[in-house]
Amino acid sequence: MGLTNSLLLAVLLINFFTLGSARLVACIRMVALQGALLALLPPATHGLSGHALFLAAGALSFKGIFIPWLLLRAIREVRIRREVEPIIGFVPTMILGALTTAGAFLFADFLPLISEHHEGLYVPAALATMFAGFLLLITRRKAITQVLGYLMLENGIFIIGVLLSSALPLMVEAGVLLDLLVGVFVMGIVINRINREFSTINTERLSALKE
Amino acid sequence: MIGRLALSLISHLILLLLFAPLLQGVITKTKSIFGGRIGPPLLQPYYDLARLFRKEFIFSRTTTWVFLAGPVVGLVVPLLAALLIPFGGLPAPISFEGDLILFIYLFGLSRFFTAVAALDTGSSFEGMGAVREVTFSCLAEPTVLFALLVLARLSDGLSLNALLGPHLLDAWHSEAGASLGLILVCLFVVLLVENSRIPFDDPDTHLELTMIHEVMVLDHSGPALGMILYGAALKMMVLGALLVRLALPWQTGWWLSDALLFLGGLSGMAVLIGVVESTMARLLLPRVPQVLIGTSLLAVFALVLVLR
Amino acid sequence: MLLLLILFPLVIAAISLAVPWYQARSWLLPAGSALHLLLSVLLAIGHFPATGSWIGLDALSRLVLVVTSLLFFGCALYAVGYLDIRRDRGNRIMVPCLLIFLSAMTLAVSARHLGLMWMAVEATTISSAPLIYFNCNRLSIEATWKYLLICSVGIALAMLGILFIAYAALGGGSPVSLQLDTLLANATSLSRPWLHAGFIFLLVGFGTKMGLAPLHTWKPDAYGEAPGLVGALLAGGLTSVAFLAILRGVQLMTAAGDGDMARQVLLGMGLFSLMLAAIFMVRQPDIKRMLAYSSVEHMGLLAIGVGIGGPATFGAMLHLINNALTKGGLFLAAGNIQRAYDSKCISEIRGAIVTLPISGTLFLAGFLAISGSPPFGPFVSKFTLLRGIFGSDRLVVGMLVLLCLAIVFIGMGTTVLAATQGEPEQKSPLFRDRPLLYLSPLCFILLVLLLGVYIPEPLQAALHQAAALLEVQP
Amino acid sequence: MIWLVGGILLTTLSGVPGLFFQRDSHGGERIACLLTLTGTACGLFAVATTLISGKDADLELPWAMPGGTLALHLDPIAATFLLPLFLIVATGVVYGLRYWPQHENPTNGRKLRLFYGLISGAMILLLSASNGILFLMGWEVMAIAGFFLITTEEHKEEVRRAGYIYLIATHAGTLALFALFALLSQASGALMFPVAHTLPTAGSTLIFLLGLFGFGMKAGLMPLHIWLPGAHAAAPSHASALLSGVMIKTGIYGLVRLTSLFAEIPAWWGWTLLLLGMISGIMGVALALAQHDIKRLLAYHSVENIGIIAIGLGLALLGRSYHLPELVALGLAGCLLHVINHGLFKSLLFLSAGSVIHAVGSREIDHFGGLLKRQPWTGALFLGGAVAISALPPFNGFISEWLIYLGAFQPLKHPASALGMAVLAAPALALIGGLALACFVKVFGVTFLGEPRSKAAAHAHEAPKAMIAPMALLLAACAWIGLLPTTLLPLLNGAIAGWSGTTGSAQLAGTFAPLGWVSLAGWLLLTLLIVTGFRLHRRSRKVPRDVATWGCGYRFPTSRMQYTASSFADSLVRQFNFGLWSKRHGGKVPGLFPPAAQFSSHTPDAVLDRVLFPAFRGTARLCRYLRARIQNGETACYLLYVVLTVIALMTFLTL
Repeated sequence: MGLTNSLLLAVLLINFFTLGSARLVACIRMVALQGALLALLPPATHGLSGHALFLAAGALSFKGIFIPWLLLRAIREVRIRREVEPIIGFVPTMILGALTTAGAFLFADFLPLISEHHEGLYVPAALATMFAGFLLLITRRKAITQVLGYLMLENGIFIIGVLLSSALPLMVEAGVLLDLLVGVFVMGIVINRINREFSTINTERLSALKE
Repeated sequence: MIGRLALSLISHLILLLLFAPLLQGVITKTKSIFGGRIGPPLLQPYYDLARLFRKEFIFSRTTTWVFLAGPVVGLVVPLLAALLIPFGGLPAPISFEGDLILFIYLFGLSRFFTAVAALDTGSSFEGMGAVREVTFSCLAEPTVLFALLVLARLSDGLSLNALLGPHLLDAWHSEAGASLGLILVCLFVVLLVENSRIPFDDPDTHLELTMIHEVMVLDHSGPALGMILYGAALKMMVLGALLVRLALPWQTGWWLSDALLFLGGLSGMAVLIGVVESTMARLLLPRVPQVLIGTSLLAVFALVLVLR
Repeated sequence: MLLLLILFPLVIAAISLAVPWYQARSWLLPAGSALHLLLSVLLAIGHFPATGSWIGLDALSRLVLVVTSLLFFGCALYAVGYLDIRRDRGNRIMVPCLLIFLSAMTLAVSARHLGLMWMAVEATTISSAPLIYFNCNRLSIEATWKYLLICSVGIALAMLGILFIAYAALGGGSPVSLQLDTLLANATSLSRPWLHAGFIFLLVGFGTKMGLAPLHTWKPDAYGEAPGLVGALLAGGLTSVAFLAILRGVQLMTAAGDGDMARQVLLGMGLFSLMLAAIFMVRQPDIKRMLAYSSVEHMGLLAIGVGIGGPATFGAMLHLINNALTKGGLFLAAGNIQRAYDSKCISEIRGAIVTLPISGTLFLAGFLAISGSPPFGPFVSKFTLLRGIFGSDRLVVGMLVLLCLAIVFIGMGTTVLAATQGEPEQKSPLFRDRPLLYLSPLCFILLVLLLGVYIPEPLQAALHQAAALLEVQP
Repeated sequence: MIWLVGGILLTTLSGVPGLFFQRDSHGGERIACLLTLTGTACGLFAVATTLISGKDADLELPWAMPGGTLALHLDPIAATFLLPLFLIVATGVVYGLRYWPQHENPTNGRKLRLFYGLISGAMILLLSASNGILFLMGWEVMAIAGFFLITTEEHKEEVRRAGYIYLIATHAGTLALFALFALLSQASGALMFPVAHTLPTAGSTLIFLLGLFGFGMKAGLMPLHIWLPGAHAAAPSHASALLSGVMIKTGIYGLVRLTSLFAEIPAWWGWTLLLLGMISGIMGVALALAQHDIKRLLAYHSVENIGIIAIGLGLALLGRSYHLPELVALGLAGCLLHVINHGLFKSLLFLSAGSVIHAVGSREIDHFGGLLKRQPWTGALFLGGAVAISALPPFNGFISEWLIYLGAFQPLKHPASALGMAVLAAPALALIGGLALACFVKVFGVTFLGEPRSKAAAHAHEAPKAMIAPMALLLAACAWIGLLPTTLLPLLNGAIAGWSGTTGSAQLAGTFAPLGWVSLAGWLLLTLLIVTGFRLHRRSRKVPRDVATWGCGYRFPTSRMQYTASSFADSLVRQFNFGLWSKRHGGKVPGLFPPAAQFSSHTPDAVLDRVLFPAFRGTARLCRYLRARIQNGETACYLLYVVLTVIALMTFLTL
């Protein structure tokens, strides 16, 4: 139990680092790190079974390596500016992050874990990570930061998935499919940025369609 | 039954047809006396009518058959209306529940055709007269209805015979007397309006711009004009009958005495009109609607008194 | 058999990639979807057994399957004509994507397993993204981006909801399975807090896909920028599929004895959708965005119908069919109008009835139909819905719904009448009605008209069965 | 009943064959005319046999529709509305053959006929339906067909606007009816109309208010009349006749039918209708007086007459609340008879106005003038209609108003109750009558009399016989009811018996409503008029009409010096300015040697232009503001909504 909880605490800390970071590359690395840490979670929870190891490997390769690599490549190739452009400042974002984390802990009391998982920080950590992901989605302007937020949201869901990984083998792997979507996003941006037709248009904003 | 009906019909018509023009004479005479003149003889209206009926027609080339419909309706309507209203103590020959509405709407019909006939000439002056006529009458109409409601409240039927029955004498002495007094005043005002008398209209004026009724018939001539004048006289007598019966609700039961009382009352009314015409000035035209609305309010007050 | 229904569109999609002729590739669409329609009707009337633990059909899914298939067939026919005049864009992406989309929708409808259903819904998102991006311009990429991002967030939340439901089973000590029948059978023993939270996330997740306010925000952009036939498929087909997914949650909650809570939440969201749609329809200058908000409105009505329960559920089921078909007709007609004027804004569109006698008339008729005017089908379903609302003594809800419907009518009427009536400014339109492009909307509107005066007994029975599924108490 | 179904089908589909004919061929219109005539004849036959048999006729067929059956029911109440419908539809369709011929209107002729048939059939259907869904279907098909009739000439901006307002108003009304029937079906347990006089009063408040709104909107009760003036003015004249003569009466039918279902009537229902009726009547006619567009003017008169009808219905309702059978009988008979009468004379007026418009090419009264010489038949028929609508004897309008007057006098017999206030209906009616008279003097005088006011009017031609004959038929019907009202007694008595229920019904033939006497007075009046008129005519026949009108000393009068519609109405309109807010332009004559001056007045609709439009504009602005804020294009913001939804729902869950 000690290992899982310290892992989850680390995940929570990374949330704050990501929320507070002003550099895009740092953000991506943080999220990659979070994914890598989460890859440790299945073995930590269920012991070193083959299934857990497979899940860990999948998470590590997708969350920890492949998608961050795609994102970094996108930044490089499309020459996206390296700064995070916040809609609201970093400090307020972090305060909001703290508040939502507190809210996650409060709400987690309403969702009782079974005795097997008792005393784990699974639910609050999952909710807090999700909310942190949402905060990234909501408070950052660039499409690429929104992808990061989405990744973080997924990391939160993954934590819950880990709880069920032994009971529902197929389901959690399916969750990893979500990552595929992210790949599609990134590719979409990359392909279109490369397309000359769009070279003059600010796809970082994407807010022309409105009432 | 039939005989009595016929008798009543004939006596009504005789009284009406013979006596109506005389009222005009009485009014003119009263006014002359007030003006310090001898004035035309009492029977002058008859002479006028006789002369007009002998004259020939002149028609404007603008006019159509509608132009002649005015005089026709103007004459027929008072004739028919007279059959619905009791002449003093003499009950109306035709009487049924709700005939009072017919009575009012018959005059509406005559107003419609008089106004339309005036418009038929295409003259702006006659158009002006038509406007004033319909405007003032339509403002006077609610007053009549309020008065009739008061009368209907006091009686137990909805025919003019029942409304103007012998119970009026008791009503004058009861609490409702005040209401009756009020509606008497109101109806007198309506009578003046409907018959185009001072202070609402001046039948003897010579300036077309200030006329109402007279200007509408400017283009009529000969027998048509005669019919109009005769119709106007009949109308005054018929409306006057309502007023006289209300003011003098006595009834002897004898034909002759009732008829004399009625004629006396009518003459008195004519004198009163003459007095009013001699002592009052014409109202400004924009003031007329205000006076009429005021009269309606008086009538409402009377109604509230009896409904209480 | 059902598996075949899901797989063969994929096969045809593969074939279409291999076929070298443009027209032949286009015609693969109606051919495939006709077969699909035939098979799904046969399945729906019980010609083939279609039950199983992973995929199977019940009364609800039969209904949605046939409607979706029918709508797809119409759109496929339209697509042939459409792709013919859009040779500049090619059909190498459109055709296979449409077929994959069809397959994914079929899977989502027929899945008896929440996880499988979730995957299928996600597959619809991915396969429809290129369809929205069909026009390849600045606005369409933005619309696609928003569609993908918001729907993905939603789908992630739905995933969380499903996980919660699974955990509810774990917490309740029952066998952990996401198989619907098992869940329903053990519903009473599920752990309540997890179940409730799971339902909420499921609702928000699939609600995003369905377009309940305030989760609808991608709709106007996506519907507005996508070709008319894609809009028709999204508004009529995909929303119904997502609604079915939500209904699975409602079924579960009802079976667990917490149906009232689920219904309250649905009612609240439905009312909110209706009100928001009303606000957005007033003086809406863009005919396609207007249709998108109309879709939000009708999703709200569906949610309200299920939220009220009883006879209103029946009304909602009927409305699902009517809405799908009418929306299909409206979007296709709107697509034609947009083509003729090269604009979808009423500042440019005038006298569509004169320019496009058939499409313009269909657009007007579709407007009358969708706003609930007899003798069109939505009248019957809306009226049944309202009877349900008033029958359950919720006068305030009923009056609110009526008020919103009135505002929606005013707003929509302003736009539609401005577009269809009057004299067109340009004498020679860019585009004239052609049979392939008006046949499908015409058939949709006629079908809706038929449903307004005659609802066959088997259909009524099916609707009653579907509504009854939602009322199964513990 | 099979005849009625046949009639409905034939009428409804009458315009369909025309769709397959060439744009300029006569075939379509002739077939449509024939089908409609056959259809109405079938319907008339069905109604007549039902009335003669004295028993209500029923038809019930199964229908695959949730809660619906194809249930038709014919009783005297429905018959009262159906009979004028058949006549007006039939006359209108014949009139339309020459008024709106296909070859002159290739673009919209077919559309007009299609929807003319559709609206007629739908109205027959709804008047005979006894199932909620069937009624609503008929209702809405009628409403929408009405919309397409109004927008026949949709290339005109003004027409589109009128149609738009109509469509919105009617749909708002229909939505209220949705709720109404939903509530009714809940109260009675099924969508069939419940048996008359069985519904309890409990919980009926909302039902009545919804009915008042929904049906009142269609009927055009002030202040719900907003759609009416524009719509009637915009439609082709025979369509206007149908809309004004029949369609708005379906609103009254709805109210009559609705109130017949309840066992007891709360007194405030009657008071409400009475009050609304008085407002509609007085304001309607005052607004009419202020209009100078002949069809708009006639449309406002519809508001006025609906007011009169509502007064009658209000009195009848009061009679039921206070258990006064005479009041019920007089009020309802007046109401229903006025429904018939208004249908007849208003159609007549619209048709004759149509032939004037057809001849002159304008709707402005001030462009007409002197038409009686050029259109003697049209003019005479219009005059008949004008006399009838002004409720003057011996035409039919007088009879129905007379019944309502008698009803208004009834409360006087019951001193103790609060009912006394109801007598105010009588002076209100008198005022309405006076104003209507003034208005029709204006219309008839300015249109048909005097000298032509425009070149077009000077060269106007008489309408063809196919247009005159339908009008003559309508006038004959007006005169028939005016002179022989007793022939309608069985119909009215049947309707009263069917409506009044537990109050106990009084039959009209009684001493309190001696229609025979009125009839006699009418004949007497007619005879006297004819005799006098004939004598005068004989004496004046030879006189040449060769002098100019007396110009009061002015030497060169021109036709422009005639009284115009604006100046005619001015003195009366000024009295009602508190409610009309007329806009007056010019009219001031400055200085000793004044320059050219002119006067005109223009009266916008008090409710629509002064209240609703500003309110709508404000709402629209608010909506647009909210819209721009909510849907602001920022994906981040949209995702915020998702989070907020999750948080809100979770909060709901934990609370």
